[in-house]
Amino acid sequence: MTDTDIATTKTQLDVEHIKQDFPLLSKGFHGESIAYLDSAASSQRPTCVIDAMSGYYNYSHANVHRGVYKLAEEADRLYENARITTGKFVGAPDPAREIVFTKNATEAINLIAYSWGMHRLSEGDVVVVTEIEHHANLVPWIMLHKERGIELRVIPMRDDYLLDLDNLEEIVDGAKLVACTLMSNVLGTIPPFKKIADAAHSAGAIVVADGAQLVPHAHVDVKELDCDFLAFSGHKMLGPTGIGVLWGKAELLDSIPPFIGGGGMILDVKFEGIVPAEIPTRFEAGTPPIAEAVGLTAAIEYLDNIGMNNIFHHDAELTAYTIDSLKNTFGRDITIMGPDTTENRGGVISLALKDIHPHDLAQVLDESNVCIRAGHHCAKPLMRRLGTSATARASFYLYNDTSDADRLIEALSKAASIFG
Amino acid sequence: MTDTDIATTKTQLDVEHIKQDFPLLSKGFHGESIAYLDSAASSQRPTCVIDAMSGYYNYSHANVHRGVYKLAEEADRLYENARITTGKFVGAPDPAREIVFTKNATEAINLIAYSWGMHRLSEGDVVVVTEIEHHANLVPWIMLHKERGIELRVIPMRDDYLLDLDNLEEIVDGAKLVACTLMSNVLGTIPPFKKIADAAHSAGAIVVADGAQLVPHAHVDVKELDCDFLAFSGHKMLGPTGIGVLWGKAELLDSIPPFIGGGGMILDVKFEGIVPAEIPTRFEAGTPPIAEAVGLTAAIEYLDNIGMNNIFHHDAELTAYTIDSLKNTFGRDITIMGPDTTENRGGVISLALKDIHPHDLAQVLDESNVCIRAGHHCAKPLMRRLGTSATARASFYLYNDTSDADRLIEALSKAASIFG
Amino acid sequence: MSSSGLEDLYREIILDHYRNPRNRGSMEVPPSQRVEAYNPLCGDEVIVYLLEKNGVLEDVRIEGQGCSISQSSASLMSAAVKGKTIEETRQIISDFKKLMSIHESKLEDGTDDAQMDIDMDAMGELAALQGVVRFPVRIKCAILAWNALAQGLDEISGSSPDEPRQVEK
Amino acid sequence: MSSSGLEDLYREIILDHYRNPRNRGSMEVPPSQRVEAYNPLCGDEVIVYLLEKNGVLEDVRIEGQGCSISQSSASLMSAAVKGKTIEETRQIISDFKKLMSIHESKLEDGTDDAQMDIDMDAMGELAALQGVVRFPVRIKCAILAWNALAQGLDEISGSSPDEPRQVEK
Ligand SMILES: Cc1ncc(COP(=O)(O)O)c(C=O)c1O
Ligand SMILES: Cc1ncc(COP(=O)(O)O)c(C=O)c1O
Ligand code: FES
Ligand code: FES
Repeated sequence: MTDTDIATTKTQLDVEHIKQDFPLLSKGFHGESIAYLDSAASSQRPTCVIDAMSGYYNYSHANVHRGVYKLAEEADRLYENARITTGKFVGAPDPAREIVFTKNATEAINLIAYSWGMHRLSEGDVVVVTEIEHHANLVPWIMLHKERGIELRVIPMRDDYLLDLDNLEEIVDGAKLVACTLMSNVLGTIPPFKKIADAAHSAGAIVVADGAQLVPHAHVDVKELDCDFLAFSGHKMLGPTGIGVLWGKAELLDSIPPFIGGGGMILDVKFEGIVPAEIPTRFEAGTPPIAEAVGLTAAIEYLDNIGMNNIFHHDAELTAYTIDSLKNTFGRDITIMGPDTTENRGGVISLALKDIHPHDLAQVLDESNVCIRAGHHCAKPLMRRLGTSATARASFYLYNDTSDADRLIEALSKAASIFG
Repeated sequence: MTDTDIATTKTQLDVEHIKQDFPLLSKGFHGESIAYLDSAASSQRPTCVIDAMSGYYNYSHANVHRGVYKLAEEADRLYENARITTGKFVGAPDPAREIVFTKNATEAINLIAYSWGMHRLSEGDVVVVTEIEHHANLVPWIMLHKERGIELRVIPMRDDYLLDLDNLEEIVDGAKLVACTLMSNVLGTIPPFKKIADAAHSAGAIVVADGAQLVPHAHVDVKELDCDFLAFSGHKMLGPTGIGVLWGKAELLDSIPPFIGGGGMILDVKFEGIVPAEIPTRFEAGTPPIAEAVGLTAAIEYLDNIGMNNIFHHDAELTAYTIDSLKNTFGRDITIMGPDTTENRGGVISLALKDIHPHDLAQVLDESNVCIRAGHHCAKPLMRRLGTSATARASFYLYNDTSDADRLIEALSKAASIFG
Repeated sequence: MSSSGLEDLYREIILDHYRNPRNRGSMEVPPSQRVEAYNPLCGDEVIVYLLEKNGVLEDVRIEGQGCSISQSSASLMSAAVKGKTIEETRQIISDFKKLMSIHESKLEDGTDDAQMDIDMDAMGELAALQGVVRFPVRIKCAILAWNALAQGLDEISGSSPDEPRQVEK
Repeated sequence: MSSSGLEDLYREIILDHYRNPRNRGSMEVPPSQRVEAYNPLCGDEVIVYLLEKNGVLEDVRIEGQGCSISQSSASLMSAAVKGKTIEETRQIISDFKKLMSIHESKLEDGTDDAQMDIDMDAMGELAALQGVVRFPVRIKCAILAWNALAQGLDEISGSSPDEPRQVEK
């Protein structure tokens, strides 16, 4: 998103009202009200998303691709419509051709690593990642390091939890691919992606954006980011599990071979060889996540209706409020691992309270029905950089408000007293 | 399944009653009653499956893997329980370790081709397939042919639509892997899998069973089949889209590297290399299809409740009835591409009526709300063998009865008169 | 349109052209031009032969096999363009594609900007194919031969093709 | 069990052993045996030192870091087995694992065949860890040090290990 976008919209979310759309949040878990602060792992979903999928399963399901009967045509139409909706949501210039549905963001990045990487990279070629990446945007490249002998370079993190771009040009020099998250799932850090993309492009590299965390929370436009590939997941943005998205520039997608092979992705099959289909079909072997695409469409419509800029602003305000309260309440006992501003960060707060182990913290918080995540958050290299093996992490979304933050702080106080 | 199993159970299905569980079938498509004869492409699903998923999304969803709070524990428990249920359904000796959830059957087979094939096969190694395979069980091996230079051998089909096993031992001689469908999605043919597996094992090959068609329709037991890998899909067995299953022998799974890389499948990540996790986690990178696993559990419970042997028997009876009626009605004008018995075949009927093009047939049938599929059914090499580019295919499941078959025949008569 | 989509699709004219295809056969190459169009979705194929002289399509022949829609559309096409100038033929192709895209454009945008100015009367028998737009999967069938024709014209004019050679998605 | 699972988990004995771990430290190797247990799920680690003489564990020391459950369990373990014979120690390990497996077995089979014969009195302070079974993800924490101990005994006996070295799934 651009700064002007954020500045121009400040419509307050009606969280009270929004919570009503989420049964777990309005009716509780086994009847007990919960503060769900783990949306960075997976969001909840509104009734309209669930209803869209149920309705699809009940009255519109058939397999897609070329069914002649009306029911199959309907399923086809809904599935292709999901592609268009998803593409437009991230500003894809050619949504019908540039959106590939995968099972999650992880598969989307693996698709790039296999289809592009395995065929375009050879020994000694350079791939650049950052120190704050999620394993989804690391392991595929590390596997290429092993399989193809590529060299992996790392953009380091500074002590203020922002990326250290002082040597950016040096690092990307000669690189073939630069992969960077749009937002850290541990720190909340939002790197200056456009700047990195510019440097990468100048160096002749293509650029992969891991949008798993930012796409659900902000207005993201692939043209403004100037990325070549963008990956994200349905389940973190009010959509179903079982669906992820890869956006890729049409020319780029068109230039690479398939990844997974099977039905639907070929024009012809002989025992001697295959003729792959056009994009995006080439990358969608087998029966795709049809109901999931229908659910994702409903989720995007719900998000669009509320407004991505409003959601981003809401997260930022709630994060600022929470960080303030945490500092006021716990003073020097609390450490927040993430940028101190709200400008370069999203609504993810990793924290340490005294020397209480994150798992103990999360356990005590659960007793107060405050749901946070403890662990390495699939970011082992970052944990090493932070000098720890785990953090406790609270994360916000459009259905959270200050009452959730207050419950977090109250429950943390309880933990402090138990382990005090 | 074994012959004795089939012989011992003959409980008639109460289709009238079963249809009530499927809104599309009891209430119709836009209010019009339909004869859904395309379950080989994808089945419908009963209300209990949809409710299980909605219930999960509403009140039990969190990301799995190590969440400390109760909600995440619940999601974890449901997901691992799905693994056990699915494993037991196909007789897995060690369900907790041997079941890998994928996005569909196609990905399951690709997992074998990438993780096992790319690392175990080199130039000149032999992989055997059959002439009646679906692209899902062909393309991954043909891609290995291209990438690794392996040799592909083919078990041919006889003119009676059964496999020609006369030269079986010769064909599998020296092979490293034999991949065979448990049931053809075009012909209905059920090959003598155990016989092929025995020959393959004697030759020192491992054996892959494509169960996408048979697992939904019969009692399948991996021990009785004596296969090393088995792949199938949720959406063809009353379950959701977005989930597939790979069963593999524990020792075998344990001996191969990961396929897709990301969160959840590693023990440790350094920029220099990764330490993969134990099985089955090693093969499940990223957020898995959690709600889909919950839906699949409900589907399996529904199927188990009705009884797989009863379903198989039901399909067989309905198929026999339909083939008889087709022959009586259309005489020499109809060609049925599939075995003439009901012993070696399931409830899939590919047919040609006069020289009416399959797409025209399907189109005319749709006007009577009879849903069949026209096309190559992702089996191009088989189409070549059959000397055609497409067939019209009707397929049955537990919610079909003779009234659906009768509607099929009536609609075919109409087509015959239009194009007569 | 009539309430029964099917009767709209399989109009008498279409069935007639399917049963008795016009201009069936081949021509010597050269002087004629031979162009194939393959529908990867179903494996069907139409082959078009064009004999151009002084800017006029003196003869058109059709070979190949496929469904009633693709075969009748090819036959109708051959009758419509035989004897026409290259210019006129391009106009007919353009009008026909407009006719077929009404539904597709609706599909993608949700908008109904399909009030296109097609002179339906001028289309003659070709108008019989209008019912196809209600059956999105079959549009590809109807367009098959026309893609071959368009490509053939490009080859005749020696220009680089301005139409994709395969059926659009 | 008490209605509050949390109080059941963080019993006073456990918090005491967490805050004031017993037998903390290392020993020279040899004569002592050093065994590590690593919990890949959280990155925590327990290191156990065993000094055996004439079939008796004369001394036990614990190093490493982790959550309150893993650290207190290690401390409780060291107190429970120090001075015990190898045989007695094996019995204690076996009883403790039974205690921890009650929930896991329920989880997998849905059956409640967990009426295992564990002499809870004989377990002494170790019984305080019983509350852990209500928190499946934390069982791995409680078992961590015990896996190291079991491995150490195997190494002392020179037998091949009969326990997996890493935390079971
Ligand atoms: C025999 C066979 N194998 C594999 C598949 C692929 O299944 P899926 O599309 O769910 O991956 C199918 C589905 O059409 C099939 O019929
Ligand atoms: C930054 C980031 N990238 C990628 C992923 C992977 O997403 P998924 O598990 O849906 O594949 C996540 C999810 O945790 C993430 O936070
Ligand atoms: S179905 Fe092949 S051209 Fe119509
Ligand atoms: S959380 Fe690591 S051992 Fe308990």
